[in-house]
Amino acid sequence: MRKQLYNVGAILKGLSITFKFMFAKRPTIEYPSIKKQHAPRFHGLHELRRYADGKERCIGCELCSSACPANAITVIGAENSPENRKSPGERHAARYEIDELRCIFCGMCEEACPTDAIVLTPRFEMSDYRRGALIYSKDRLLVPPEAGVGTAPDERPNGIPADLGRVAEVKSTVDVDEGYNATNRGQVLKVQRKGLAILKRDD
Amino acid sequence: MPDWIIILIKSAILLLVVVTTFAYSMLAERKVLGWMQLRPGPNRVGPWGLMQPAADAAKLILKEDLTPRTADPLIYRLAPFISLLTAFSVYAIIPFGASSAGTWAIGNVNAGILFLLAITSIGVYGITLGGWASGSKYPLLGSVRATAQMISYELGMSLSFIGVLILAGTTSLDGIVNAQAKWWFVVPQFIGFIVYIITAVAETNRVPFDLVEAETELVAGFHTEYSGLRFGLFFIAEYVNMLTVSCIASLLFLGGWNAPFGLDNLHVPGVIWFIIKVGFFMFFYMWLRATLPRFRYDRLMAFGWKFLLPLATLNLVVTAIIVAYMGH
Amino acid sequence: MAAFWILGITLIGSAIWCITNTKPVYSVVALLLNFAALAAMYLTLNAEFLAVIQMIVYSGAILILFLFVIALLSSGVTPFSVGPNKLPRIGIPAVVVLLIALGFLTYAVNRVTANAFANTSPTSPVGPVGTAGVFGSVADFGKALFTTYLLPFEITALVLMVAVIGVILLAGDQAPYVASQKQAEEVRREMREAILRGGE
Amino acid sequence: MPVHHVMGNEGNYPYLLALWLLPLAGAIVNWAFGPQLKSAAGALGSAAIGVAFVATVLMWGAATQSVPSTGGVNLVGAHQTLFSWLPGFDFGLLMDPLSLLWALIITGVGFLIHVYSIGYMDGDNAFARFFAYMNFFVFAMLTLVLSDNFVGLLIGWGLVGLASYFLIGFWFFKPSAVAAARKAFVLNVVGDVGIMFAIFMIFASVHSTGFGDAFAFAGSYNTGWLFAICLTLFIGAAAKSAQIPLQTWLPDAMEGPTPVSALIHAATMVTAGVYLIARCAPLWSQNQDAQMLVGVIGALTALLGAILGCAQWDIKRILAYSTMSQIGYMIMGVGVGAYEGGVAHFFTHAFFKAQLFLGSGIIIHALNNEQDVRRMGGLIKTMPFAFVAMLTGVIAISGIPYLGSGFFSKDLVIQGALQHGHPWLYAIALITAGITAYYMCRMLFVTFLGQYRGNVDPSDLGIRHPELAGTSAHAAEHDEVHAHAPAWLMNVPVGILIVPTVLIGWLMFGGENSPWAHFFAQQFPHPALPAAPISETLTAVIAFALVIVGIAIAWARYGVAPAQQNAVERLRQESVRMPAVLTNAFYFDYAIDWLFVRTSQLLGTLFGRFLDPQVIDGAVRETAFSAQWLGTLVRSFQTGLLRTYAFLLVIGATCFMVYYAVAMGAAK
Amino acid sequence: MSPMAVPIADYVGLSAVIFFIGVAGVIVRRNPLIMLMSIELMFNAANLLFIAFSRAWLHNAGHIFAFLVITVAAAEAAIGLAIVVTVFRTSRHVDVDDIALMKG
Repeated sequence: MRKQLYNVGAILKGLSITFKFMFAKRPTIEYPSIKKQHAPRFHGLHELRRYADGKERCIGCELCSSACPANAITVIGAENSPENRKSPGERHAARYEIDELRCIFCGMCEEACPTDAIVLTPRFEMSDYRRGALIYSKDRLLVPPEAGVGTAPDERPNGIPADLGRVAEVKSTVDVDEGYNATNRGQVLKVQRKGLAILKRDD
Repeated sequence: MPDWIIILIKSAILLLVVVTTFAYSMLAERKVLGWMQLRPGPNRVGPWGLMQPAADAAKLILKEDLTPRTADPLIYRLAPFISLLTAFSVYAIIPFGASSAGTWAIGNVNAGILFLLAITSIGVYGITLGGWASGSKYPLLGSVRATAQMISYELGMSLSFIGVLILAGTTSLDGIVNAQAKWWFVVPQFIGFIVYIITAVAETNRVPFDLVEAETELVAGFHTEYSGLRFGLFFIAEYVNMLTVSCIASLLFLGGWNAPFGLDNLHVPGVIWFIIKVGFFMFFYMWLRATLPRFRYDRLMAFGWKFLLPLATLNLVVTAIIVAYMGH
Repeated sequence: MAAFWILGITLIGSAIWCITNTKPVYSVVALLLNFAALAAMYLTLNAEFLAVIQMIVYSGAILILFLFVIALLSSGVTPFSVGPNKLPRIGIPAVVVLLIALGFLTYAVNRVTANAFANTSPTSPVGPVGTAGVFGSVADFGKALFTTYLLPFEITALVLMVAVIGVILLAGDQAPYVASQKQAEEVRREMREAILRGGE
Repeated sequence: MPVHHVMGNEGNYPYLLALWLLPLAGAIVNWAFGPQLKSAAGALGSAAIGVAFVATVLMWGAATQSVPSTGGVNLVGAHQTLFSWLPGFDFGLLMDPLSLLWALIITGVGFLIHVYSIGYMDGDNAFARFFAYMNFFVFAMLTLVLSDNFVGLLIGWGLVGLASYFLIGFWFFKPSAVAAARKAFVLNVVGDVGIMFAIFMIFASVHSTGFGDAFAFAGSYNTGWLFAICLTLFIGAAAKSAQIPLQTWLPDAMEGPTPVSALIHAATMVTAGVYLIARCAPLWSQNQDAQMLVGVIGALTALLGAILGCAQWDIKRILAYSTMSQIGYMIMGVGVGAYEGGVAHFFTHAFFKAQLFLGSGIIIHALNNEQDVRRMGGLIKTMPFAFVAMLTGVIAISGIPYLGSGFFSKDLVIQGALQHGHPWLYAIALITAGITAYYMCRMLFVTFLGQYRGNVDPSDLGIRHPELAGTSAHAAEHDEVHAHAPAWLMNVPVGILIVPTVLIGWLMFGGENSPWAHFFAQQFPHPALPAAPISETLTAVIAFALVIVGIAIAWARYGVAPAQQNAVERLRQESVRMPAVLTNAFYFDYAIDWLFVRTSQLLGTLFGRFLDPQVIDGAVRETAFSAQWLGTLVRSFQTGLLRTYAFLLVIGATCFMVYYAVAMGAAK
Repeated sequence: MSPMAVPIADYVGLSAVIFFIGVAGVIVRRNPLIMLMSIELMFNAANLLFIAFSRAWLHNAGHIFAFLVITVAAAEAAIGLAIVVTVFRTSRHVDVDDIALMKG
């Protein structure tokens, strides 16, 4: 008898817990439209930066490639010609490809780069329907000229790239500025992720 | 207009109302479950997800309707309709409110509550036949479980009704509601109410008594093999049954369309009170589903036969004795 | 009138379907239809309580038990019947005999109806006092059942109880308690001695 | 339908329902939750009875009310209709002075005995079960006395038999207890059957089982029919109240725990027969023959019990025979028509016999279940309280004038016998009074005077079955350490009982003008009687003289100093030389054995050895051979196929149908 | 109460037809479950008569007895099915032609 009553009590307790939860604050982030804010040094998709004058930082030294534990980076360097200087130095990267399926996002390339050309951004939305689309080549890694020069991780305000859309305020330690809504840069990336650029390259 | 046209119109309206209610109660369930699990629930289709039911319906209708090779074709196709038919036909006698012109019901049957029992006792055929006709083992197990469970719990349910019948002195549903003008029967029949709530959950195969469609053990129980619209019919039947037992609970124990706590002078239409009460029970079902784990099968049967049935019988005997000595 | 014929044809049709099906489950469905039609016919005969009871008890309990047993036993795997039919040619003679019986019965009934049931339309219903005009209702039925027909009712209750015990014995766990023979013998002997000593 | 006669004023009496159902509730709770309740079971069981007693007292006013009814007859007491089962059987509760008296004893004395049992049964491993049975008994007994109809009475009658069976066989590991329980049950059922036949006959006459209907019809029965009713009723009464020749179960029933003996086999259940006859006084008053029969049997039982009491050594058996004898008095009283006397004797007897039993229980408990008085002696020094208790009881039962309650009631019975014109019964009753005094004092002296003989070898005392004396299985089990409950739990009820034992008889003092007579003024018929040839005072003097003689003989044999000197040798001599006719209780067991059991067996043997194999079987065998032949023929039809049988059945039915259709056609 | 629209003889005829269909089922079929169902058919035919006559004479005795018949039918079905289950347990199939222990 006592046991039965105990059971009733247990059921009532369970009901009260679920009822309380109904009015509790929900931690859900409505992801596609609102994204979670990451740590400033979050290791996401790579990007190749430029100098302020628009030149590429990468000099095609292949240090990143040799530092990569997953052998995900392929760099083929080429000489700069005076009429077409891609980078300030003698050489530039003719091809620069990262296989994001192999990449383990360890940041060794970032460490190894002598010119701070390759950095890991907090972007993480890389899913695609084809394996090939996940081999990012230079045209997708390099910051487009109209989008600025790219930001070094240490200078990145709150570690939020400008193209992530609305950000959920989930970490009270970090203040989020307004103005980080979708920008031109985000739009560009969106278009590229649809594979248009890749198709162009395959042609 | 001849009577039968009026009845036809009434039925059509009612059908529309019930189906809409089904659709939105399904949405509400997903919402409530979400909230209780700290999720927002469906909110993508339309504002606050209000178009979700339409989307679901479209999906179910457009889905391919499969019939397994081992299935018994006739009964396999018949079963969902039996479920649906019995689920809907109960609404013929449920009164939703009353005005000076009479009660709001399609038909006012004198033996209303018995009619109801009769219809619900047929409802199990849909599940049993569907499970049997699927021609595979999980549905069969599910349907055998359904049969045993529903026969067992129907006894407790009927007995919990009888306490109310003794107090009301009538078997017509509006008579019962009118008898509760002063005291809702949940007060004198509290044990009956508890028994009814438990058996009603079991009769509708809802958590924690959803052994019939236990995902973890029986894949999906009796409707494992069903897909598309036929699955949808079972689904509708389940929710409509839920709605039915909620209506009955409101009518029998919570005073139907009577205003609570002497709030008569608010002049709120009775049907509003009724909807609030039914809504409360629907919410209670969802609440239970969010809270309780499933019963073990032998515990389920032991609980039904060794606890609920004696309890309901005791309640009945005590009620009868008290009524016999105190008068109505 | 129309209802009688529609229901009557349904009744006969479903009954024939019930006994001719090879699949027992189809028979159950046919019988379900039969019971439903019968319940409807009870309604036309002002026996609403019986109609409801017919549905609850017959369809809701008895027939579902058949279905349960079919699902339990065959489940589509084991055949109900193995071996040859030992009476393969009984069908036609049985139907012939039954038709003869039916013919004579109809004849007899028609002869009797002519005089015995000629004027059977009493003007007042036989109901308990104070509930006039409620023939066939729950109140009428209940009063009669618990007053005039109390004894048959109680005997039926006894029959049901016996059936319950019988079913448990037949289909239930079969491990009756057997006390130790030796111990029983010992106690019996001691009691016999105690009786002989007269308790002194 | 005849007019429905009711006794008592109809109404709702919550106390009446409460006092009836409380013991049942106690029994159910004790039975269902015994293991959980542990030692609280005793308190709970006692409380249920205690509250029922309070309810009984609260019913006093309603039970004694008297309202003139339309028929010119006063309606006495309270009546509550419970339900109607079948036509002619309406169940209800009736509480008039007679029921009230019994209910007071059942709940009042019952309560004291329950309290006493808490102490007595302490440490028993079926403590809660005991109280469940006791409460159940009280409920059954209340059903018996509160029922307003014969069927309810019979239900109660059967249930008290069942409760008695449970309680006698309470220590079911003792084969003797089980045998005694069985014997009691079987003999009681004989009585039940008697009452059942009486109910059939009453129902056949009045088409009702209600007391009111049956008694209102009392003057209209056929004389022979009425005698048969009274006779069958008396069979029931005799079985329950241990009257000749159905008395043999009562001494054996002492196998049960002592509180059981006190409550069931002394104070209440065995007096059910007295209740029955008193209740049916309207029937008996109409039939002289029945009165004579009952009176004679009562007197004979009184005498027989008293004589057998002189020959017993087991303290509880002595009390059992004295119970038998005293109930004989009561039965004689109500039989001859002195209802108030018989009932009065029930009333006083309930107190003093409970007193005696409980007193003996204290001794038995203290001596570790020793019941043989030969192994007692000298207990006055060690147990003075028990002595006082037993002494007051003995004084009461012996009928010492004005000192104990028994004197008044016994006097009423004896004088009643004479008044109603039965001088022989009067004489037997007087002699019995003397013998009673003798054997009660004998028990008292042997138990309490002289030296303690518990350490003497059983054979030196002439105990024939030493293994049966004081060494029951129960005793053996609790031989070593027996944690005794506080003595006051047993002493207080006994102490309380001393008061009514000594004083309650004064109620009857004053003859026709006593409160007692007034209490029953409405209940019993008071026919005008001729003055008795011997006055009441003279009867008292004669009785007292006989009592003094009895006590003197007892004193001379067991009390005086020389007797105490060589008590062991004297007791041995007496035990060994006891006439066989007495040790075997007048061979009643053997007589029943010979008359019924053996004859049945003999008849069975006759049938079995001769009639059956030779005559019947001979005929059957020949039939069988022909049947076998026929069977071989018919067997060929038995295919074992169910459907064939069904088909044959249908063909048969069709033939009938054809026949009737054709016959009907022809009749047209 | 209005008199019956359908003459009582029609009910008798209908009841007889259903009854004989039930009888035929018992005789012809050898599946015990269907035999039991046929017995239910016969019970129902009897019930129909009870109720038709009850209505014709406006006396509720027919109702009572139909009710009792239903109750007894429930007991009968339970026992019958228990026997079927027991037979199935021992022989793994149920065929009335094999249950012929009473064969002469």
